[in-house]
Amino acid sequence: MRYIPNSPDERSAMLKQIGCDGIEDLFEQIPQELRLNEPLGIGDPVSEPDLLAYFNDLASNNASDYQSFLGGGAYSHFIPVIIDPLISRAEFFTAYTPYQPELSQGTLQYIFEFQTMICQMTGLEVANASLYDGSTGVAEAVLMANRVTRRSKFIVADTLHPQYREVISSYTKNLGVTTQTATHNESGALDLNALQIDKQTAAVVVQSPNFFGCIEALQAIADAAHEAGALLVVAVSEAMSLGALRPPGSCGADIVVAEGQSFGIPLSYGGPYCGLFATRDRYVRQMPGRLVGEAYDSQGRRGYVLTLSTREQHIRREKATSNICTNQGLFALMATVYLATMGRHGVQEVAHQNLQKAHYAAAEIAKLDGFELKFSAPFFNEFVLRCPRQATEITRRLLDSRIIGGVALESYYPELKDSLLVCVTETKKKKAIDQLVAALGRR
Amino acid sequence: MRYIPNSPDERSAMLKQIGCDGIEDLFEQIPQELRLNEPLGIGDPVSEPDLLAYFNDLASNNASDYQSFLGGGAYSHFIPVIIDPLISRAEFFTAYTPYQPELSQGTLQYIFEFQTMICQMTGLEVANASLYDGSTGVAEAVLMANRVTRRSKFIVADTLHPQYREVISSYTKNLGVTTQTATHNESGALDLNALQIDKQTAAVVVQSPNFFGCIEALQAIADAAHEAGALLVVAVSEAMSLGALRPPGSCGADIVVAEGQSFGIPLSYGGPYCGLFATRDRYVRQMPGRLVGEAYDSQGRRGYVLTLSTREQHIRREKATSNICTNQGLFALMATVYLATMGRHGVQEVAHQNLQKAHYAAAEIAKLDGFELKFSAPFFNEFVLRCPRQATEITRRLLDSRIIGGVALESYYPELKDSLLVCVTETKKKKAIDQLVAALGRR
Amino acid sequence: MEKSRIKKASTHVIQHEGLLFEESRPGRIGYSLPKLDVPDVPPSELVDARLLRDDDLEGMPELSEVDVIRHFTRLSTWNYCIDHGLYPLGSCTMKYNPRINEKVARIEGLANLHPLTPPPLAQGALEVIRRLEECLCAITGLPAVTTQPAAGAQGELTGIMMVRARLADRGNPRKKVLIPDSAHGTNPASAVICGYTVETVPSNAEGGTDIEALRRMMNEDVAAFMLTNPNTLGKFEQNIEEICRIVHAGGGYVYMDGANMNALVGCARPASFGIDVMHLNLHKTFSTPHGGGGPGAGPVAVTAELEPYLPFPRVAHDGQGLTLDFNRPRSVGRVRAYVGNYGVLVRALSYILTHGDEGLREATETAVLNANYIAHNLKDTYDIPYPGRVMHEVVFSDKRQAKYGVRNADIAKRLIDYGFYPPTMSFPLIVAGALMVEPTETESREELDLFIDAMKSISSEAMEDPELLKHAPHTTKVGRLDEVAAARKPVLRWEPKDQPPDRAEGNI
Amino acid sequence: MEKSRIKKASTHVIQHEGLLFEESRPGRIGYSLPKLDVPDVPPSELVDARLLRDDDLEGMPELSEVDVIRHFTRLSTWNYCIDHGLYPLGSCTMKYNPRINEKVARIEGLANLHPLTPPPLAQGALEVIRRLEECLCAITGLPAVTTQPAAGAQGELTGIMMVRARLADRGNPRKKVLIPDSAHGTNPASAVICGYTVETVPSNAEGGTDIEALRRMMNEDVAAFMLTNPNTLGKFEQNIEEICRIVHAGGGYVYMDGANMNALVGCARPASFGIDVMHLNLHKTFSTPHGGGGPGAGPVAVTAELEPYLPFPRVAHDGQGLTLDFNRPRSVGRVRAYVGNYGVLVRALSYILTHGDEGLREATETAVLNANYIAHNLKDTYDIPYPGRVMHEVVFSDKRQAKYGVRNADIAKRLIDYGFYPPTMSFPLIVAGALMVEPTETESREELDLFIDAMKSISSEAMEDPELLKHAPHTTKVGRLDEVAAARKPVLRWEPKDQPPDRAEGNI
Ligand SMILES: Cc1ncc(COP(=O)(O)O)c(C=O)c1O
Ligand SMILES: Cc1ncc(COP(=O)(O)O)c(C=O)c1O
Repeated sequence: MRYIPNSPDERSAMLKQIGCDGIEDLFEQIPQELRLNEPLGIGDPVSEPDLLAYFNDLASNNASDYQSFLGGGAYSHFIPVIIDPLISRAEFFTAYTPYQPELSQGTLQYIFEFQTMICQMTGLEVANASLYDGSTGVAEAVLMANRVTRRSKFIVADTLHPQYREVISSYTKNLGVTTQTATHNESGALDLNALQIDKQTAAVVVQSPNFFGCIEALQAIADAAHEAGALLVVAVSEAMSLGALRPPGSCGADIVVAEGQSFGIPLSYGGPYCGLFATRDRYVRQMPGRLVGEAYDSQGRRGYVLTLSTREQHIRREKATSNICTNQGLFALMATVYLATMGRHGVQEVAHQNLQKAHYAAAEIAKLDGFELKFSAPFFNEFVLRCPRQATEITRRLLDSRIIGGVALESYYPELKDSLLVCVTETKKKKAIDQLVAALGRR
Repeated sequence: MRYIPNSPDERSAMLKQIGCDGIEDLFEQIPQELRLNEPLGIGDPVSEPDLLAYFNDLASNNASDYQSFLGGGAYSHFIPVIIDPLISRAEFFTAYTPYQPELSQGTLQYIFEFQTMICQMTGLEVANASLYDGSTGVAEAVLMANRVTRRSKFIVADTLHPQYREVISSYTKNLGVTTQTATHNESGALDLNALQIDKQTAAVVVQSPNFFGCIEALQAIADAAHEAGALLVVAVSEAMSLGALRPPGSCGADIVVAEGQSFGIPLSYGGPYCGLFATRDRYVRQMPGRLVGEAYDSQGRRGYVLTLSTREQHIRREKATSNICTNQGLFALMATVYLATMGRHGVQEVAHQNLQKAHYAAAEIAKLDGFELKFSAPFFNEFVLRCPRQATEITRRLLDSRIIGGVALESYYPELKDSLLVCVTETKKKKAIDQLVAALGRR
Repeated sequence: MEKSRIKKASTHVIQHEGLLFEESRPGRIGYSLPKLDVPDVPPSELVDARLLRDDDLEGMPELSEVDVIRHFTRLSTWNYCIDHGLYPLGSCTMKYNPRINEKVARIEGLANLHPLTPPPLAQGALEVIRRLEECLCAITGLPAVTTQPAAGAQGELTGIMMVRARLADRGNPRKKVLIPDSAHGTNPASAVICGYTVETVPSNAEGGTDIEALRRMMNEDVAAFMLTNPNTLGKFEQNIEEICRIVHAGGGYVYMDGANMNALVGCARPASFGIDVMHLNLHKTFSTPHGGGGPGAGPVAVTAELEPYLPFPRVAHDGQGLTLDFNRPRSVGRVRAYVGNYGVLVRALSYILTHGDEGLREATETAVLNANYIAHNLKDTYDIPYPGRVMHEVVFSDKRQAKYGVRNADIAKRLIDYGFYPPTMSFPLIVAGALMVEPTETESREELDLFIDAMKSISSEAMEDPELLKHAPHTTKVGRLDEVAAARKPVLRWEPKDQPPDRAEGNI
Repeated sequence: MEKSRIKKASTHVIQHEGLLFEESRPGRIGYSLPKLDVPDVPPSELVDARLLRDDDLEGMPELSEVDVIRHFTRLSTWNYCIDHGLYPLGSCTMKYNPRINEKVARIEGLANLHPLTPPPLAQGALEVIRRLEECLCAITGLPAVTTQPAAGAQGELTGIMMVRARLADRGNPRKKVLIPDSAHGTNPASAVICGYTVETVPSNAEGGTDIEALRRMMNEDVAAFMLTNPNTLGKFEQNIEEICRIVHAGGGYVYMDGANMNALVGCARPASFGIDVMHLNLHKTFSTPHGGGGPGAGPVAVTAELEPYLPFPRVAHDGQGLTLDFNRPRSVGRVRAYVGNYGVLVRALSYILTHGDEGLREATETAVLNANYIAHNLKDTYDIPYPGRVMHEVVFSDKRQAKYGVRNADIAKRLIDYGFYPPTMSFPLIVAGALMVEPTETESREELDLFIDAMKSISSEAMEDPELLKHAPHTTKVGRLDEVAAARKPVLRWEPKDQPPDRAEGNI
């Protein structure tokens, strides 16, 4: 086994030195009858060339050469080439959580930078070092709002990503927390009028742009929530929208959770991604996840350390603000490098291109007979089409043109059989959009 | 331009600081009429995503999914995955020639290790830090033998790689050096009897395994050369053979030049590769190329430095042993990592697999009607087939089975119209070999 | 500072680098995008201007590509990592991260697949999961596995959720989860999210579970016992079968924290112990890179009884091929969007297939040997509160050195000067001044010997010159940082110096 | 050692590592191969045993994959590199190596193509070369380019070969090549291989060619004048047109060493100067990584007159597509197997297309600005023997510091403590105590300011504490190494300690 340095002879010598006759001696700690005396049944070791061939083979069984208009919580964006070589520095990817600051300043500094940029992007005051992803981040936000307000009723928009809602439900169902669903109106946005916030309400949880791509009027929702002493939790599943839209933190959101995948992270069939989590300073001690802070040594040299760990499970155990330990460190680095590379202007330009391309596509498709935009609320890079036929049939037929047309909403919203969620990012050339339009136009 | 840190404003400020009104001021050094006042005509900058698409497109215009039995000086071998991440450490690939040893110990130490392993593999006493490739290495060996012996007649085997012979001819044609061609006998090896070494002969230059894949009887050739006071220069275009065959240095070779491509270097349409060059200690001061040696600091700490540079052009100018300056540093690192990873046992096992697979293929093909081995001399992983038809026709028809059958020898040896040079390395599964046999068998 | 004893390390010049925001200069550009090829409409014509961002992202960095490359390269040089040497963090299983796994995870067709791709177009991805589940079943001996949880802690949560759902189906979800005092902090934290209160089971003199205490504490309020095996002292739970019997007899379930599976893979199958549910940390046992904090993956394996409760969707076969099955009426639901940390799963599968049966066993055996080698060679120098053979790790205490005023943290910091990353110190809580050392199988004898030598040398220094240790490390870019001050007045983000502090400090 | 003045660097702990051979242990395995799947015949049945290796490769390293990873990772941490900071080596054009170029060069279909692939199956590869040739023609203004030469020096050789072949065709190859005293050592070394003797043309007071001397020396024995422009002092050759006239009038050819093209690309085309042949260093001007010594590529551009002499094969169109043309009767032949350092060509093309017309010009302008910025800010501190504006680089001398016994090498070594790689010192030979500084366009103003600051500070130190400089560097893993001793008794390879020295030292 080429990953085991010591040769069999060296191992024998070591065994001898510690007074063992053979390796079995050491395993006598395990009661005889519990020991495994046969091969696992996984098979023989696979050599490096054969393993590469095996995975290349698997990869060729996945879609390729399709133009994809899938969004719905995971987005195809250009990834600057420099990200991969930088995160592939062994010093980053083979390091542990930065418990010993003197040997981890590289990691600690980038987390501090990450925290800062997440504050800047979300318009909030403090951000943590990452959670698993957007879906679990929202669940954590609910738990946090519960701690902050000591209230246990939550109002959750039906336009929050359906999978996020499922995760909230798993996380909260054993905690005496109740959730009410807030519906959307005809425009595709939250129906403010139907919102029933009361003094028991811990928080209103919305997504913007929501699962239909519609941008919510966050300030109005925030005002309504705050009036009742509730918090506003805003989820952002398309973080790229933060480059164009007024940040939730500036619209009154108290907690912003975002899926950071859009910031330079490959789609990778759903993960690893990166949960972004930000809130107001005054709630920091109720926040889940690691935090890095500035510190100084006795010579006055600046450095960074993990701080406020009394919130965390390794200190507070069952009283911790969350059970999270391992987070998405390396993917927070990806996002950090992405934001640093795109920078102030690049982030805005990408967002702008998304806005333009999605609107171009929407306008062109809306010209087709039988197709129209389902909702009237403003959108960023995703929109729902009302189709002349069942959306699943539309997408099936688009496959023949090697186009994955989007997410048919029926599986999440059974009433929306004719609705197709289409996402157009900066990666789609005009030509590809025009091909989609043409393919939709063919009967 | 994202590679230029200073923004236009910063550049203006700098210009001002140094007393310039504009950048034109600095270019007044160039006479007005020599300045270019129009765009180069290459076109607009290409963005990163478009550039990737452009090159992916080009790549798709190259052969892929062919089973290739091409050899002839460049060989397909398994490349351990760890090589690329290691040579991609910025500290290696973005460093310069290690002129300042205090900041270059990483580079210097691996070159020292490289030199050592090239000695071990070739059976010689001293090796340099690399030359461009095998072909130029042989030309340098001829020039060196000329300096060492002060003789100027060279006997060059007709089975030395034809392209290497062309390079020797370009390098020597203006230096009063004459070359005689030594022919091969029916077995495919050098015809010892026809060899006319005399007191004017500087060196005999042979390749082993030679261009036909045949292993030469080096010791006998060395004896003949040495008897006349001439040197033996041995070229090895398939360095992997050194893992199985008696090293030329142990067979009397005075200079061994090898193409190091087989040691972990991608085929890359012919380069960059890595010229290996080794000789005996007594000739070291006539050797071309950089050398690294051990050195100590005032505290007795061991380090490495570039040494014996008085041989080189930056010190000796026209009296230098070669004009080489930039060499193949990073590719010497690839070879070093390759040899370290494969190690003592792996190198032998790869070589063994080459030997076995090539002989299996040769035996199977020889069973086919109309095909036979052209030569009887022992071979390593390449052999010449005599075909029932013109070899170029054979290879053309093999393409239909998505097989590149080998090198038709006619273009190099017009008399060998029916001869096909077939190479079988460890990368060819039995199945691929059997497919080749089957395809050859189909009429 | 005496350096002559230090054999493995010295110092070298290193670059400084400020924060991204300090390095930023107006007008610098590091990105490259194709030009917009559709009509460029003023955004306010597309979206109500009040919904648009108007801060021009002030404060975000402006850097060239070169600036970015240098920034992160320089930062990286301040880190220690597994590729530099032994990383003996106990319970963390810091082993070599094979490069083939990284290569495989980056294969275009695997890395760029959208999670909502229709299953017929994602057969390769689904096969990765299916095959990995199959391997993890073989390793644990349990019949079903979910790969959805994103890390060990989420695996715990998922597992306890399943226990609760099962108990609820049986009529009563119960109230409590029992956890040993030696457990990792995630265990109690996870149990609480499932609505349980936690009770702590004491350890016995050998470091194992105090069986009598367990027997006393086990009753019909207890949903589960969460047990780490081998435990965080590196000890195999001798009474594991008995423990399972006690818990099962009381109608509860046994959850095994599999963080320490590097001691068992191929040598023992947890299913045979009688446990009901467990998680695996792919980022520990199966070598996926820890990445300075994550990502991980925490697949959960269960008995047939608990199988119906696994999170949805499950990878399944329909007639045509692999598909995602959402029709799981008794499922605890979803714990994470999509199918989990897929890229981590790919790497783990690559690790497992590379090893095969014999390699997995060999790795385990060697990990156990290496831990015992360290224990044996340091037992005369450092106190081992629970002596005897260990499995994959050994826990020392600073008892002998404390006499000279030297604590575990001082020993740890001094190890840095010797060229090593320090051991785990934050737990197990039952050992005062703990130094928890897990070498893993991917360390060579020389590296272990250098560590042993360094630890011995530091022990001598503790007697001869304790001050040297108390101010260690002496060779790093920054020395010991004042963590107390940092927590008292936390600075958690950069802000422009000239910007008035607009946040009331009292709030923090 | 006073450190307070050092703003850019400090020290940090670093790992030691022995030679591969010292780290090797019998029986370790780092490789992985599929099992042999054809019959395994004893080698001696296939090949005469006397031709087979019988030393079992004793002495070659035996290491695990982990050992190899750690070995080279540790070694790497002892290097400075462009990603760490300014690498001001004059004449070397150490600029940022873009990562996109590395990615592109590794695209499967480009990286794994066999050089003897039939042209119809290598259209992409041939197009890379065709397009690059086209770009280099646009940049030089010359009508034809070969990409075969493997580096600058081989480009020189190829160019002079062509001059010789042309002269021979005209009836007389001639005897001499004229080269300025400021030239790089490869120029004379290359001329000699083409069978010429070299004569040195002196420089004038401004650092340019002494035109009168050239006029005197030019005669019918002179085949070529090899000129670097801008020259190695960073000065544009003001009289370049006159020079070309003189040489052409004498029946010779002008070879331009294009190593310094970073001063001209997009701003001036050498063809317009009147030159006949030149090389480009793709690993300088076009940013392909220098790789610790190489590889490079040294394409040669020529006038129409010299075009027929270019090495074969040439990329050409036949009816179908691109092909390789070997039918070049007047060609100088082949200077390297196959088509040259193709992987370097791919990277250079990627660089050129990324920049486009405007980017190439911007790069040149900025490179020239940066050099002048350094010159301007240090001219009061360091002697500039040839003062005034410069192009891409500036050459200082140690004249002022030498008064205190401090030489250029001492200044250079002290720069290391300040976090910089030292400038070029080995040439130009016409400047005693030279410090040749080329910043390139990829340096930021702050990095330049730090360099300027360090140089000034070192100059102060030279006066206050010359000994500090003479023993610099003080912050590196090893200090100044005794190069004289190393050359006197060279140790050029590792040998097992116990092996008797079997090589007579006198031989070396
Ligand atoms: C014993 C033990 N259990 C659980 C965990 C939590 O696992 P994770 O960090 O993957 O969430 C850890 C991690 O350090 C651990 O050591
Ligand atoms: C002015 C000059 N000419 C020629 C060369 C030789 O180029 P190469 O090293 O690519 O052979 C160099 C390289 O340093 C140089 O600086």
